[in-house]
Amino acid sequence: MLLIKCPYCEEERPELEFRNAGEAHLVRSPAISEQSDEDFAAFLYFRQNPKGLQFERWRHIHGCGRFFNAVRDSVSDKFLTVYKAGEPRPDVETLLNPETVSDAEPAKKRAPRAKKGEL
Amino acid sequence: MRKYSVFALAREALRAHKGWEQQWTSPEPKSEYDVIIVGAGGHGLATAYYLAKEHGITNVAVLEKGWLGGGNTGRNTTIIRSNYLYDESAGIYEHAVKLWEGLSQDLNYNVMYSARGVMMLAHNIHDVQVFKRHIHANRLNGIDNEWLTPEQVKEFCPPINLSADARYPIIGAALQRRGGTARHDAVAWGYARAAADRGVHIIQNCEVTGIRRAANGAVVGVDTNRGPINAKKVGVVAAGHTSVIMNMAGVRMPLESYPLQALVSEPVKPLIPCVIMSNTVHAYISQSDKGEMVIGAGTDQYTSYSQTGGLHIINHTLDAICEMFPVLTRLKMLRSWGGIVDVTPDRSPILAKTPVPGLYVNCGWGTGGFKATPGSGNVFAHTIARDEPHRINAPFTLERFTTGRLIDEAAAAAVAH
Amino acid sequence: MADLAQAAQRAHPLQTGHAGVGSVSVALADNATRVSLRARPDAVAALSKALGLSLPLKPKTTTSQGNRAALWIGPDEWLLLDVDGSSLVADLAKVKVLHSAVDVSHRNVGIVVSGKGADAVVNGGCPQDLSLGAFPVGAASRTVLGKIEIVLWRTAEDTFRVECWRSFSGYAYSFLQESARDVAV
Amino acid sequence: MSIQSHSGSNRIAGVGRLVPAKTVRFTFDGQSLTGLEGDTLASALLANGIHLVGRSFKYHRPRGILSAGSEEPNALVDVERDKSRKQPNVRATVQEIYDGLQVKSQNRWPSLTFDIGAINDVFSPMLPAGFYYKTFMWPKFAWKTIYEPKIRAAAGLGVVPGEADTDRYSNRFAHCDVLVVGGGAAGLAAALSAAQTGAKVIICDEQAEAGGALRYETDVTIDGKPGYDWATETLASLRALENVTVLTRTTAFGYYAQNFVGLVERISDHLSNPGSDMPRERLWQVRARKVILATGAIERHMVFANNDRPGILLASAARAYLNQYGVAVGRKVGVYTANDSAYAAAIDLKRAGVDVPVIVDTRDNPSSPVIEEARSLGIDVVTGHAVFSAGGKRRVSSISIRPNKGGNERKVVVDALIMSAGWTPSVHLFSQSRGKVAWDAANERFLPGTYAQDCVSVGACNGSDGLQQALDEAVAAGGKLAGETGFKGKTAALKATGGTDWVLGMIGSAPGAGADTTVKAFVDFQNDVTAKDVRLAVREGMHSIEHVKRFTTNGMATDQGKTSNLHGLAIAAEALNRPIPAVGLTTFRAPFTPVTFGAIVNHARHDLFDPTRRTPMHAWHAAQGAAFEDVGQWKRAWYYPQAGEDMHAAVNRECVAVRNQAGIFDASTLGKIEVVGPDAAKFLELLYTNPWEKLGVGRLRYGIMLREDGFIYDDGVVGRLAEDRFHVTTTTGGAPRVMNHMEDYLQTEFPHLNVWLTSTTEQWAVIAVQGPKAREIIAPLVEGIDLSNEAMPHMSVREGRICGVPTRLFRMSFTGEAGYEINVPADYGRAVWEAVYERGKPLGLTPYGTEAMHVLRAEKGYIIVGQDTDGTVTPQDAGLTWAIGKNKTDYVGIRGLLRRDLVADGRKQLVGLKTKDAHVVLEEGAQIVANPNQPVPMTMIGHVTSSYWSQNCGRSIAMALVIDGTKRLGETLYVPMPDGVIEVEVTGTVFFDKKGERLNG
Repeated sequence: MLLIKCPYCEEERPELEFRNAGEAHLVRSPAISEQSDEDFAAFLYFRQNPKGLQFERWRHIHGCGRFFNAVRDSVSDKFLTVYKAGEPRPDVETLLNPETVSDAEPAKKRAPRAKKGEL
Repeated sequence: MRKYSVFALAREALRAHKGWEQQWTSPEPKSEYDVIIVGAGGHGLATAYYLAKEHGITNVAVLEKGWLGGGNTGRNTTIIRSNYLYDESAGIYEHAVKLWEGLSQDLNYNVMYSARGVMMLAHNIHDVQVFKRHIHANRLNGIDNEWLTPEQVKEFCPPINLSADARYPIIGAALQRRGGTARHDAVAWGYARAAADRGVHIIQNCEVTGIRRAANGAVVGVDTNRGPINAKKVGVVAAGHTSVIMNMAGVRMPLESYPLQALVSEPVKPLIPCVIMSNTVHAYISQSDKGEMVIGAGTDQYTSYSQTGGLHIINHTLDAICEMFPVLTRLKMLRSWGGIVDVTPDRSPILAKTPVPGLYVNCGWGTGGFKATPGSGNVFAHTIARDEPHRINAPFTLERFTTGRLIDEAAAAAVAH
Repeated sequence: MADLAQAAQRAHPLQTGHAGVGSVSVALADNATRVSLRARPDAVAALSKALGLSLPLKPKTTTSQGNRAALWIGPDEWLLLDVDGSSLVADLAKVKVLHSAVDVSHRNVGIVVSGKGADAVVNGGCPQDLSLGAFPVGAASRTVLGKIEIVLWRTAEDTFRVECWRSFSGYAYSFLQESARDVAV
Repeated sequence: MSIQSHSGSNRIAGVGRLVPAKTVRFTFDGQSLTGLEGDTLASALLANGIHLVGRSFKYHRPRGILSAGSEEPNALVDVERDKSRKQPNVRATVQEIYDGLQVKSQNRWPSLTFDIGAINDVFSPMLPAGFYYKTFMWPKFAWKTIYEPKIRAAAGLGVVPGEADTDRYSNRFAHCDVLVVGGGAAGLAAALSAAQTGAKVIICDEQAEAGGALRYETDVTIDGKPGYDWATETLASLRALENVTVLTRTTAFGYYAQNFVGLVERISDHLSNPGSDMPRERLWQVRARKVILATGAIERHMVFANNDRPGILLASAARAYLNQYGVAVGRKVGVYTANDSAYAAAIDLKRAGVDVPVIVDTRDNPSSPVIEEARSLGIDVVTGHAVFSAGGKRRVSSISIRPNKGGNERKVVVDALIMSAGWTPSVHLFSQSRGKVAWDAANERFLPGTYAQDCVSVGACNGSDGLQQALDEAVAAGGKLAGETGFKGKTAALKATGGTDWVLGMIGSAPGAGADTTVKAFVDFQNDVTAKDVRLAVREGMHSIEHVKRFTTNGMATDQGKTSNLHGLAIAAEALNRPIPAVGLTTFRAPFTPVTFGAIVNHARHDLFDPTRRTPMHAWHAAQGAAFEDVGQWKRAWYYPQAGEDMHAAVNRECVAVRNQAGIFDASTLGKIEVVGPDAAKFLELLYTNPWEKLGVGRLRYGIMLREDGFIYDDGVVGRLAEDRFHVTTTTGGAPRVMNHMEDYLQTEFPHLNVWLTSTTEQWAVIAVQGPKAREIIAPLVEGIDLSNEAMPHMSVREGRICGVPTRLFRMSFTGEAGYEINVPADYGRAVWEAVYERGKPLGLTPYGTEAMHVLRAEKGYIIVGQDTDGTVTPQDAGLTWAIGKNKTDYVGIRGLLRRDLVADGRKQLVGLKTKDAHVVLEEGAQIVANPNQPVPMTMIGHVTSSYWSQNCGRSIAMALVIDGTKRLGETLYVPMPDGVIEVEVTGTVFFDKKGERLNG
């Protein structure tokens, strides 16, 4: 049973209080009905399923009820970070090497990644 | 290949079993093969075997990053059945069962296919509706599956708790008598031995690290930790790791990999004569020939490549087992383990060509791939050899996730109301 | 017409009353007025004023004033509790700022676990750390007990209030009693 | 030597720590025996001179007691308190005796001394590892009918009890700063030092008391006290501390992610009369910030011919039996060793007056003080020699000794042999934590290498062989880890003297059992795996240790290879001529020792297996004799049979009553969600296919909810109570997932909307009153609502009072009749129901259950999501195109519905079916074909989703999903059943009151 930090409750809680909600940062198109079959299928079904850092959604369903995002290593099942729904996707390099990456221009680094569903 | 038989055993007994040959050799990889199969699990080895046996393609390498049969083949609860609802699923699983029935003789390896019957319990009216739908569809497809009354359930499996006071009383069951189990390791070893005998190279401890493609996009080989190996056709049969391998060719898959746990009890004298499954209370159980209760647990809720899962998953599974079989609470869990299962959105497999010429994929078996092993390998070999799917696997495409033509067995079971 | 309309009597889902095992008592709480309150931060002041208590803003905390208590459930969610027949619903009806108040008085059932070892009784099925450091007096949280969801509120060092949905109260009560038998050993 | 016969002839006076006066009576295979309080079953049997305890799995060879702990492979017995509390496969070395304990041996017939199954031993040349893969294939049918049943009957060990278990089990979730696993010297020291800082500590040990090896290492002092006394005192002082939980008889069996460790505590198995509140076992699910593994090491046996004879034991076990229990394992005890630690056992035995004729040491020129001491006691120490074979069958009677390299054989008569091949550090939990072990080539052992979790190993499990080294390491670790959790405090060093270093020895087969031999030298006792089996596996191409393990079953018995794994690996490595790390080590998986299912299940049995949800009116239904059906976790009233009625008759009566007078139905289980906020309508527009913005306050609408893929997910009636407040209903089973689905979209896709969702499923009891007299029945009870058709038409909602309590009154129908659904606060449900029933009874008001509800709605063609739809059905398929808002640009599922296959021809559509013979009722799930005369496999074009006898229609009715169904109206199709083909006509889905006039009645 994992121990998961809820960014809203600001503490670690047992997995039994949570429900996993699949890959994070999938973007539901605002013009979804005009999407091509391929784009829609990519959104609906095709997944990164990485062996390594997994960006995923959780809901603290038996706690505060909030959906949030997490970065977890799918090999060790260790969480690197959690962040609230709607917050930008954290930079992988920073997560993996918190000391070596300088603080320079963090916003610039993160912002463009926030919207896309790509690493 | 020296034939296995009781006479061979007797002969060897006289000379301290010094005369047995290696069941398969461990050759060094050649620089080129006609076909490379990535993954030496049951499905991959069966594919190689049928490529050699039925299509005359023997210049084949099966590459395995660990030891053959060490993935889900060696980690599953070995349930075999074919009583699936849709024609597409029934077609492939029944193809497999027909092969199971003669597999020991075909491979000259006792895979211990034990048609002891698979009984799926109905606990509410919704279950009854769903099972009857299966039974009728199976009957018209020529597949055995019959309805049992609670009394017949008890007769078929005496230790089961038939009490009306049970939280979810058993109100009937669907029984496929030809369903059962087989010895998982023997399936991998039997296919490996028979394939190797026909010239197939099984190369263990050989991890694929890249898929090599020509300028026109077509596959030309793979990179491995033991160097590049050329082949114009590559079949990926990597179960939980399919996404990882396919990603090397730039193909994203409709797959997620989850940890699936299973466990066995200490061995006890025969008690449970068949395979019992219950979707409503979420458990399945059979007793191995060795006497261990073989129990399948659920998947964890998150994707993972860890081959480990949480204790709470085991808790829930054993809750259900002890509810069905209250006499089992004093048994002990002897071993538990995890596998990585690759799950598609419709819980049906993908056995198909891919957008990359020369690259074929066989994946998405989720929690139930073992039962399909011979059938899957058989039609996948056809697909690779002919560069077109067999009639049986033609519906199991990648494109169905774009068109919406899903083969959704799970959805067909719907949810109770 | 009205003569037929005899006022209907309440029937509690649990008739069990009270049970004690060893040092621990597992008892039904009195009927209560309960409101599920939802609001954004900018509405908290007005709502607090109307309620006569400051809505807690820190996770896992509660505030109370007299019989009235507010349990932080989520960043925009509180469970408000007051005695049966209180003006809780009416008090909120007057508030004009954006919020959602839903009367859930009958949705929940309260069970009080008290006595030495109450924390162990709850830990028989609740996976949270209930040591006083992690879950001090006054702490409250939605969590799980065995196979159901509960709201857990520590009202004293050795007293917990367990709130669960009505149809789960039989399960919760039996579970806590079972667990109390174990703790009594 | 002096003998105390009343607690066993091999009990030595003045030796051990048990109290001679405290005798305990027990039986073994019916024989009445006496032991002492504190005895394990094994020590009590040995005290009585009994070594033969069981039979092996495959060859049914006689087996005795190998060890004094949980690693025991051989001595498995059946313990029975009564019929419902019978326990197979109990390790005699773990079970403590109590007055009245009843023990039976296993896996033998007719008796332990004469076992027919032992014939397998004679045929063993035909039964090498994996023999079953090579035979039993002819004739084909025989596997199932002959071979497999025989094999199954021969396999297995104990027998499952015939009755359900009456014992209780419990659970505790616990948290601590430092969890210490193991209560030996290192574990105690670590716990003590962590506890001294004030950190919250849990320490567990699988034994009844702490001390580990200190229980038998008599030459040790710690802190100036004899080791055992120090351990006992330390344990007592730990127990007294507020911040420490001491758990004895508690095994840490599983190390899961993020320092989550499963422990199982044995509470009553050692008690003669356990109290009724007392659980038999308790599961501890511990989340530890830090874990200290002090799991010790396990002694290995020597692998030589017939090393499995009863009377052959591990040296440390013999020492434990002597020093703890006062039991001599024999009167003439030989010693066979490859390291120093067996000498201590020999010396202790000799000093206790036991004859030790010989110590056989495989080492050529060992030198150590203990060897000198043994010699000085007059023991014949023979070095550079090996025991080539053991004589005797049911008990060892002699050993044959030869020089390692061969040569003259010497036979020594013994009645017991103790042995030590060295010590295997117990890295099981470390490995379970996903740490990577490292090969210590110098000492030929695996040690913790790379850690994956927040834990450390100390003492013997970490390869710290000397006692002082282990204590220093443990004290430091306790202080350091506690410090890392925020508790800084002083920790006191501990000073030790004495003790033997647990180093060196040998792995693999001993001289005389090498590759050129055919002897039965057992590696894995329980599974009867010999050294030659391992070699055979290698010969057959099994070059990975995993293959070897699976092919031979080495290490797969109930002892999980604690004594055998390393030997097996060494033999395989030798056969492969590869270094051990290249052959690999089996990864250890939970559990460390087998764990009772009951403990894992704990409270979740009987009523607590799964919650049973009951409605506020449940007791009323039960009192009326209702039959109930399970719908999810709910119990719903199914039908209300009156005297003499079967289900069919009851349902017919209920259905007719609803259409002719009125019926009352408990609809409380329907999911309810209150949607509140200025954007509530906007939100529903996005979650349902229907339009909502224009729905008037006080009006209802039937809504369809899709998943993003376009398939129907749920349905229900939604009422608008105010501009900014909706009362949404869902299906019974769908309530939780619909709520989650809505929250997901609200929080993550549409967070800009000002709206909140609250589940009110259980706030409201729902009483449906349906039928032509519905209004007449409820009118007198209702206050503040004008019930006239004009004021409150079909599909409207009003708030008011009923029976003096608040109500949300819905005018709606799932029967096709005019009717109401009365929502009242749940606690009032029963009273209001009774009031309505009393009022309506004279007017013919009839309670009806879910079955009649299903029939009535089918008569009207109303679908049930999950029955008439199945997760592959679109609104168009279900004939619900009208429920899709034509002008909407977005809602969940809008894009999914446009996919190629969802708009293609040939989809299955919902239609009605009428059997040609009106009295034939189709079976739900039956398949439909166009041509019944085609051969199998047939082309199926649909299936029956709902089918009933309709008393109101005077015929059977059915609904079905049929390919291109709506184009087939009027066509004849066929339902082939086992006993004949049923002809059906395709119709519309409405069978009763096609114009729908009754709704407004």
